[in-house]
Amino acid sequence: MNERDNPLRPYPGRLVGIKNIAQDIKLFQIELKDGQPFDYRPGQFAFLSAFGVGEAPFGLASTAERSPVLEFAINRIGTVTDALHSLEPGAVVGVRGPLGNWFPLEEIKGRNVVVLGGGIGGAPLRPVIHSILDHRDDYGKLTILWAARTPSLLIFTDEYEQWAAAPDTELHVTVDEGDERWSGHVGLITQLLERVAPSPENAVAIICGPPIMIKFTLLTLEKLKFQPQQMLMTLEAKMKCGIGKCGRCNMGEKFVCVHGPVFWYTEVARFLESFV
Amino acid sequence: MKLTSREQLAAWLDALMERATVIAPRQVECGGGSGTHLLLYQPVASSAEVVFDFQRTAMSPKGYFLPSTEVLFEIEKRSNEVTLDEALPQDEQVLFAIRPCDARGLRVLDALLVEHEPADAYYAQRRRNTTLVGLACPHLWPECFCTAIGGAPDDSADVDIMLYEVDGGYLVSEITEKGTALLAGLNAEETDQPAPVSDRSGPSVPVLAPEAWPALFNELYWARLSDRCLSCHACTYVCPTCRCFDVRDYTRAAGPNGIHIERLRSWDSCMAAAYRRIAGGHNPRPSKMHRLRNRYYCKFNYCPQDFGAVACVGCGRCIAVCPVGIDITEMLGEVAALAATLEERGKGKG
Amino acid sequence: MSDNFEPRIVGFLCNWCSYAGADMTGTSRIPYPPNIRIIRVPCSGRVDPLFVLKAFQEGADGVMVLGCHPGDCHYSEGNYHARRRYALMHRFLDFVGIEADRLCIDWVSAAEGHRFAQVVAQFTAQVQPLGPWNGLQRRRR
Amino acid sequence: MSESIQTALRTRARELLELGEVSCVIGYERSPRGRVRPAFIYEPADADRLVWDNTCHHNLMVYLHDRKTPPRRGEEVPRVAVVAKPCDVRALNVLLHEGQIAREKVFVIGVACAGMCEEGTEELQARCRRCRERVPIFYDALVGEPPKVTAVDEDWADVVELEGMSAAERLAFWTREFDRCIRCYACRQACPGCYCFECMAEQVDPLWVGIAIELPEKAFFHVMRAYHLAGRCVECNACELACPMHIPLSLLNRKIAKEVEALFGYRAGGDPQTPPPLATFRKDEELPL
Repeated sequence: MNERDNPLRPYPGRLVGIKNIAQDIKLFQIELKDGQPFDYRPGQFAFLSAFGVGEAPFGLASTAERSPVLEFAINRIGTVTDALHSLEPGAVVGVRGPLGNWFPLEEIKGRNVVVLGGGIGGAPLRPVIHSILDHRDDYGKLTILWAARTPSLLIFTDEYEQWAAAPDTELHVTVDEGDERWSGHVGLITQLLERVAPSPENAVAIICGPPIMIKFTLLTLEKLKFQPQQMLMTLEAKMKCGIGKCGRCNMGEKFVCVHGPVFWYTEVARFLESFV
Repeated sequence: MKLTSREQLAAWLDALMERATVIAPRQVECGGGSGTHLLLYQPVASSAEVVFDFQRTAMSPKGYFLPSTEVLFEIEKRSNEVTLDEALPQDEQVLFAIRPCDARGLRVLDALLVEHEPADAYYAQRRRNTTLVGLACPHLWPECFCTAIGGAPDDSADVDIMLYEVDGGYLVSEITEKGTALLAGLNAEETDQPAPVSDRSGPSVPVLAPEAWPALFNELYWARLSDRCLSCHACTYVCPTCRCFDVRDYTRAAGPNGIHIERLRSWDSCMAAAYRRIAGGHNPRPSKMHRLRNRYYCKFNYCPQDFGAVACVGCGRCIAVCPVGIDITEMLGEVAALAATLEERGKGKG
Repeated sequence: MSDNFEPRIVGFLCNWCSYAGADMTGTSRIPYPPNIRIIRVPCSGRVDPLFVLKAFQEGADGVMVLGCHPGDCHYSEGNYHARRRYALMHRFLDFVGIEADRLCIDWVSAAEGHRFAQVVAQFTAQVQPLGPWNGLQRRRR
Repeated sequence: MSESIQTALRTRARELLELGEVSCVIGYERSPRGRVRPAFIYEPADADRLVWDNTCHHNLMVYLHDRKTPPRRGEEVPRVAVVAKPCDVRALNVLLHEGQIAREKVFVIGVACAGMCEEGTEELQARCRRCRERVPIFYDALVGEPPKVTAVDEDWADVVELEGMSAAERLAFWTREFDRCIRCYACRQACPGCYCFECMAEQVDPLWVGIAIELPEKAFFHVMRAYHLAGRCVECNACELACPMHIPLSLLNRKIAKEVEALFGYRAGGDPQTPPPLATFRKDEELPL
């Protein structure tokens, strides 16, 4: 049987780099072995296997345009992520994907983009930011609102300078709780959002974060007069297969793995089941 | 159509066992001689073990296509090298005396696991490797409601061979080429005798159309219905169409040359409290109301939308197995009544 | 059972007594059967019956739980709990077919190097004739 | 007798709901197929759905776990009434001792019980033939008169029979029985004593049991579950009655009950004060090890 015919088969990838990017969060850089094709777009995800423990889905944090190396920002929170965190560069992991849909970046060309990332939820938004920065003229104003519970949990801090320096781009960072070295904004992302108050005019908001953050960010965006058809989000769910079989990630009749993970608010609002 | 006797059928089965695994209804003794028995589809070594006269087995035969536990991959890991072997099933199987409802259950699973791409390689392979020998029910048994859900006790649409019990033996109908090929060696005579028509009378169970379900989603009814639910997995495990699974790795052996790992897939159940709980603790389906409602919506609303088929075949097993008397036919009746009430109320307002 | 069968024994040893006792056995160069694989635990009271059953399922032919003599627990009462637990576990495991002789709970202090060697030797000799434990395990495919 | 109990139950339930004493009465009703099943009565008018007969075997205490937290945050935990046989009340005692249930949140409608019958027969269940406690140890209201039933002596015959086998025979017996298990957890879910937020059988970190539905996992689950109920199991047999694969789970529980009685002179659920034997000890006790 052709190997490609087994959608549950992971492909070996080598960890070529591991960076500590925040407390208990590492950036894993993976090179697929044997030149396996892996064509993906911002917003898609893949399953990573820590052989001996199992596999779990993670949003891709890189863009194919910038590098052939796949990047994943992973928070150590469960058994699989624990095992991944214990690996050293050179180790082999399994990669299965790309899976799911992607952000309609073509569709939103010419519009202002507001990116709202909460905690590890910022990971799948990084390719959005990178894509916009790499095609800066194709989009209007880029406003990035970036949040974490504490300063030590902020991800991709080494890129903030570069993001903020890009033309027509604003970066606003907040933490729920500061520390002695933190001089930036303290407060929830919703408070930051109210303060920054990006205009809904010709804009699209893209959100990712914990369910509770998405819920309240949507409410705040509505207050700012964003319409449901201007709000995009990427959702997280427990998954075992990523191909609509295992039955675990449904929200009503929609599977986060195949119908998502990227959804317009107009779609989410029609879900029978709440995502929170 | 062919006519054969039970003895001839048994001889054919015995010959078949030489070259394929034959799975058939078998009586299993429980409790070490306490006198209770269970009827289960199991591999048989001789036709003497096969139970020909039965109502329904305790478990559906889905486990021979989507096993309760199977090895997806055998993995060898040596320092920084990993090799993966697919453990695809190779054995030829014959499923003897499958009931029309269970065969229809496989059609539902096919829609989900094969026709909805990408196909599940393991399930698809087992389906290809298996020949289904159907056995018509003369009528509906207690708890059965196949006719209410589009099936029939003598529906031959989903089997390769159909058997009908008649005076003097069985009528054998070849449905597919695969079935014809399997029948080689069966001692039978050609006959003009038509297949007997089973008695289709059964309970009248109104099944609400898929599009009518969403309006009922937030009704208090679901909380009341699930009050008595224990959140066990029995209904989902006996169900011929439930297919939820879990995947995990097991390290089986470690030696100087590396470790041997198996990636296992096992049945899982949407009734489990932790089914949707994500790492970090968030659970979008926290109560048994959420879970039981999801199960029924999955069957009657989600699956029809996603895979084009109601994921219930009316086999009645979930009714028979539920330790606290939750009854899917009763639910269907109440849901239909509820929908009618809501519609009335809507009209009143309009 | 063949005479050259060497049982695999898992020993859960309390950090404060029997583990130190085993150390004493070693430093005193007292020979004892190499069959035991030692797992250090903070107290015999920490040894969940889960550990014992898990050990049997992962290939142990015998399991020892060694704690401080009653009255000497570092945490004052852990071994009293262990005593009740294993008095019962013993009989229960036997009931499901894991012979009572495959499980032992005993007390060895930090000073009892000789006693440790003796207890291990005795238990090894007790398990040896029972042969390998391979019940309730996975069928080979 | 059953009928007068049934009438009294309905009256009491109606009263409790009318007076607003409780939000719900948990009892038994007859399903459209004629079998008795747990019922949840919220309206006085529905009290007549309640039934009582010798098939009301479910231990309804299991449902009290669903009512330990308020329906919405900040609200008070609603009080419920529950129909309880003497064995069920023993289970409640275990839960009270373990701080699971607040006594004032439960109105116990105790029922004097003549015993439950085996499915589809008029023959008393074995546990009911042995029962010496025809009236619950405590209750808020009692329904029925103590029945005149002579209990047979406890001789542990079922357990002794298995004890008489060789270890190899017992192993073969349990291998056969556990092998049928499908890990549906009906036994655990039906058991009032099994209320862990995360059962060791489903725990992933550390992974004690794992997801496989195979003999080692099945055996591990049943052996450990029975052990976790040591000194806590009241022999209501809800587990065995719920088992779709007819595994004689009562044998496991009764073996432990027998040993617990022999070793510690203790019987589960006798009162809400005495700690179960594995939660306590006596310094001077001599235990065979």
